[in-house]
Amino acid sequence: MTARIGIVTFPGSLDDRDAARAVRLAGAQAVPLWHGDADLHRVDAVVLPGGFSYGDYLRCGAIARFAPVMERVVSAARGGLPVLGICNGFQVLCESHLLPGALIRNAQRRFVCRDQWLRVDSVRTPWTSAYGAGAELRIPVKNGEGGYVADRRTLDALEAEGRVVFRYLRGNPNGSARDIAGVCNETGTVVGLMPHPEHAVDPLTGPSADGLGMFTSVLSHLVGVA
Amino acid sequence: MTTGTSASALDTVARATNTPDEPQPYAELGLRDDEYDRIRQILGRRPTAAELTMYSVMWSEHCSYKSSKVHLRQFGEKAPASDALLVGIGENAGVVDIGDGWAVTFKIESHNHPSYVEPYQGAATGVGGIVRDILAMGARPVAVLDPLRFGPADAADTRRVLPGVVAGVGGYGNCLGLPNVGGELVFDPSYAGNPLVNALCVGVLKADRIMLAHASGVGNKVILFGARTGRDGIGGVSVLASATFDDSGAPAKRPSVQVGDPFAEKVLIECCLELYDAGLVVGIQDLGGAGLSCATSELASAGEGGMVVDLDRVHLREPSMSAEEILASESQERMCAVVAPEHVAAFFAVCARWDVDARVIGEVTAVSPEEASRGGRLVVTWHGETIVDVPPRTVAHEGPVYQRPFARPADQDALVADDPARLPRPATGAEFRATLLALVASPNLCDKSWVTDQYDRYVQGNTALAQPENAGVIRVDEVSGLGVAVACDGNGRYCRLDPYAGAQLALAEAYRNVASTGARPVAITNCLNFGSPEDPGVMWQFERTVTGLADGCQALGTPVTGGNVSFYNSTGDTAILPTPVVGVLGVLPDVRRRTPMGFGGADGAALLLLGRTRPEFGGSEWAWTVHRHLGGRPPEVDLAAEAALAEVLVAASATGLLAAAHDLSDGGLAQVLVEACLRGEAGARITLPAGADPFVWLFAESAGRALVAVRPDDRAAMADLCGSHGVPWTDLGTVQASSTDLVIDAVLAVPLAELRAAWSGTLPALFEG
Amino acid sequence: MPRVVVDVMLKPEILDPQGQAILGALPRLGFDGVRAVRQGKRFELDVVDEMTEQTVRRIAETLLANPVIEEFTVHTG
Amino acid sequence: MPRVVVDVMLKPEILDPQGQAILGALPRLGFDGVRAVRQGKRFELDVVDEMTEQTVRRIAETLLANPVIEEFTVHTG
Ligand SMILES: Nc1ncnc2c1ncn2[C@@H]1O[C@H](COP(=O)(O)OP(=O)(O)O)[C@@H](O)[C@H]1O
Ligand SMILES: [Mg+2]
Repeated sequence: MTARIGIVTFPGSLDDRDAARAVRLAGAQAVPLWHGDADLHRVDAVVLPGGFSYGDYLRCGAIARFAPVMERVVSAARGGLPVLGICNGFQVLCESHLLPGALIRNAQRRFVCRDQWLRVDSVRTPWTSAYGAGAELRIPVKNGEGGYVADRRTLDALEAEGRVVFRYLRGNPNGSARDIAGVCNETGTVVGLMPHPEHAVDPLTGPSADGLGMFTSVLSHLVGVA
Repeated sequence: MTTGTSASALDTVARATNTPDEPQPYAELGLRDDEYDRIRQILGRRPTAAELTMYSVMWSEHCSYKSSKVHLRQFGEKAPASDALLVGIGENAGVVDIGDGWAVTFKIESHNHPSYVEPYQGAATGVGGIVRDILAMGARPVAVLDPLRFGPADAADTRRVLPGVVAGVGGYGNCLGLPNVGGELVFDPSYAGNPLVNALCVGVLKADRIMLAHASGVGNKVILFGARTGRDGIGGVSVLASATFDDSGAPAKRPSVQVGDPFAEKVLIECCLELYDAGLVVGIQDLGGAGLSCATSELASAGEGGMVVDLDRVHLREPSMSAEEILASESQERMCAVVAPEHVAAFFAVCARWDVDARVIGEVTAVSPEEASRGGRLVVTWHGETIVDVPPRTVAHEGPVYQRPFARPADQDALVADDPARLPRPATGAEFRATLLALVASPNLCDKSWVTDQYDRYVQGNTALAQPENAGVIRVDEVSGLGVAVACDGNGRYCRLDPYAGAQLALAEAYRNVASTGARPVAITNCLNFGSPEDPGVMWQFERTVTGLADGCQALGTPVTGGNVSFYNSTGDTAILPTPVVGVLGVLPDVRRRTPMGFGGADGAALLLLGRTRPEFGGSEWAWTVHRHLGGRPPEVDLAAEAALAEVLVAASATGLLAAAHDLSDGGLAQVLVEACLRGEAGARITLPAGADPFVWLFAESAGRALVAVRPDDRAAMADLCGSHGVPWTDLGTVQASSTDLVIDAVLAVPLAELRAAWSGTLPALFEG
Repeated sequence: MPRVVVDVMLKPEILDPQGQAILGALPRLGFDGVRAVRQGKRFELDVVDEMTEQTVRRIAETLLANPVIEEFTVHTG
Repeated sequence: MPRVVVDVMLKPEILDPQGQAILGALPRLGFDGVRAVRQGKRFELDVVDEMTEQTVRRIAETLLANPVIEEFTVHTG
């Protein structure tokens, strides 16, 4: 069986084709999902890609959250469907309350695009199982509103429960609380991160191939559960 | 008219015929007496207010090229024969065949004045505009570059303008999903009141699916789609409208600043590409300067010649707009398509899927042979009355043409005579060290990542090289690896000293940048930024520049595919430095073979300097940074040597001889060594040839040179290759990846950390906070 | 048609980089005497007569503000 | 310490993509009855007692608003 991984395109999604390429490189089938679809087309996992859905004019991800396809994604995610939100996708997941916290304007108030070092702090999610604990990755980050915030209780709980999945290393690009680059839900199946693993799948077009592991992780998870 | 008062009755064609002597504010609209007389002659009557609007905006310098046309002809006349050119000058952008059924289109444009008034929106809409040009050719936009020029880096106004411009370029391009892969950042006092914001866009399409701006096929529908039309950028035309609004006492607000909506443009791109794929479009034109006046007159005159347009069908943002305002509006994110009637429903369905507003506003009509000979027939109606009835060709293509007087500026001889040879030079090791650190930290040579880190260079997943590399390299075909390289360059100081040579140096530098990646340069675009064409000295600079560029392109075999002219750039009464910016496109059969600029992966490699070094300092970065001096002659141009160097770089890349390559330009060899060491963090040890003058070798800006790193085993083959192309080369030393210093024997040694601190500290210190 | 205004501000405990930047820039421009700045959003809605304040509040809390980081007030313009 | 509020809105004739995006989303969320939306900025300034309204206006026009495309109002919070 080839795993079917759905990639949602919202109006203004930009990295949907890159995410599909990453999924294919990992050996899975990329299934395009349209924001207006009220159907997930039997996919085994979903990627919410980067971009500027609806221009991100109000708040990043605020309008995309209400797309018809998101209703399905939210209920399937609550039922255990693995979901990965990258950048704008992470923002959509926070706005949808599938993940705690929010992403605000970068501390330096500028968009930042750079090759960023990350540490994998949790390998217990379906999206990170292929990495060694504490693995260091070099992956592009590119965002204007990537500062992760949550109240102290939430942050403490995330740390205590091992739900900080990625942390920025050697410099925090956007002022995120506690250098948090990515988090997951209680069960670990829903992961959101600001950096872009889909842009680090081939050293020809990215700083490394370190991002591919997220897509191979979910593939082996799906094969494992099938 | 919205006032409804009898005093401002609709100025129909019938009314214009009956009131031949009614005074018209043509001068306020920028038309000269003789131009107005010509319009009357063309029409055989006075123009209506709406017609006057169309002629005045289309006959403006910006749209008609009236001062530049006589010179720009050289680009066509001297164009080298090229099988690769599928579409040349005259369309929205040129199209180049890159093989395997793929084609690439690219063009550069300026948005200088709007960016001074409103830096963020001016720059943003500049990007938006050039992207629509590329989209109109049928291509998917795949990359942007942004050559930028500002006043002194430490000037207060630069602190206002630069961050806004950069945020605007990034804000729009990032939201569109276009990787920014290169550009320029130059500071000079002449740009203080007049920054240059140029933007270049590259698009990719299948060679057999080029779209053109023509309204063919009688009965076909004219569809305006995208954003609604508002009172954006209608500047001068407000005199017309205010004359009518005055009666009712309702002053209309007329912003000349346009606000961009990149999200609207992003969906417009996807919508257009889907329309092209489905074969639903006969002809298409973007709306930019002069809005609907431009789109309708150009579409009509390039097609059947006939068109009727009903302005009441235009979807307005502000219902109270007058017909003249609608015709002149420069609202962004709009396109105009010609569609066969049987495809209109499908066209609307695609637009609906992308939530793009679309309206049929007119139809292609037949013209009689007699009408055709007069330039076709474009009829525009408003509230059921005919307000425009003109031959569209006379609007779009038969504007005035000036032979502006030109003369070598009076100060030119003195400037050239003021040779930098008289300037004091570094002599001791300590002085060399200080000079090197001062240069790498100077605003023109320092690290640009404070700017370029605000641009997404990864989106679309096809970026094989991006800034700070020699050129941007974009993969076109994922299977074969076929791709293109693009670089843009200009040097206003060289052009000030000798505009003919300066233009060729700009061309040569971009050409060399492209070749350094391993790509074969095939075609160019250009943006000519100059002062006032009414100044004979500026016109002389312009004429010399165009001639130099046309001759240079002929010599290098790279045709000009299109470009843009921006006049009236000055700070107070002083014109900017004459600034042609040249964009060169090259083809790389397999982007996996691209040559990087950094020494990072080149441990132990031998360093060879290709080309000839001469004591050339006129217009150099050293003379400017250290002595605030501009004078003498720019570096000598030898295009045959440039071509030979490029041959070597391309051949060496194709055969895998090069571990790294970096072309020399501003700042000379010293700068290139610093950049290549810091890129990837590797030291190097350099030994200059015996008897060499270290100052000349390190800081001269002789053209036609590149530094290459070759693995020891490949050194002999590289030397042979150079020999067979007649390219002189010099052994300079080796890359030492584990070393943390740049050492130039008997001259200086500087730790990389110190170089990096100097090089990368400048822009943050100036613009942070 | 009635106009209602929804003001949305970051919660006091959330860092406001834009407000901080303005606060930092003021003395450089010669303006002293400002002790704190916060930047938020203002939405002006033209609504039909029948619209209740309760509906406006629902619009604000579902769309205009993110309750995790922001708080809002509704008033008539 | 007194609080002053500066509201900054795009001039009415300037395109407001943000307001348009919200207006487009509302019906999809089941909210009818909103006819127009404009999005602007709200600045809350804590100032010293001596600060005059005139100074606040100068701050607004130099830093908080871009007079080319925006207009502002000053009031006490
Ligand atoms: N405004 C800009 N936008 C994007 N890239 C830029 C910009 N300014 C400079 N760069 C990039 O920085 C690098 C160094 O610039 P420059 O020294 O002008 O290069 P070169 O001398 O090789 O033409 C190049 O890769 C160039 O494309
Ligand atoms: Mg350059």
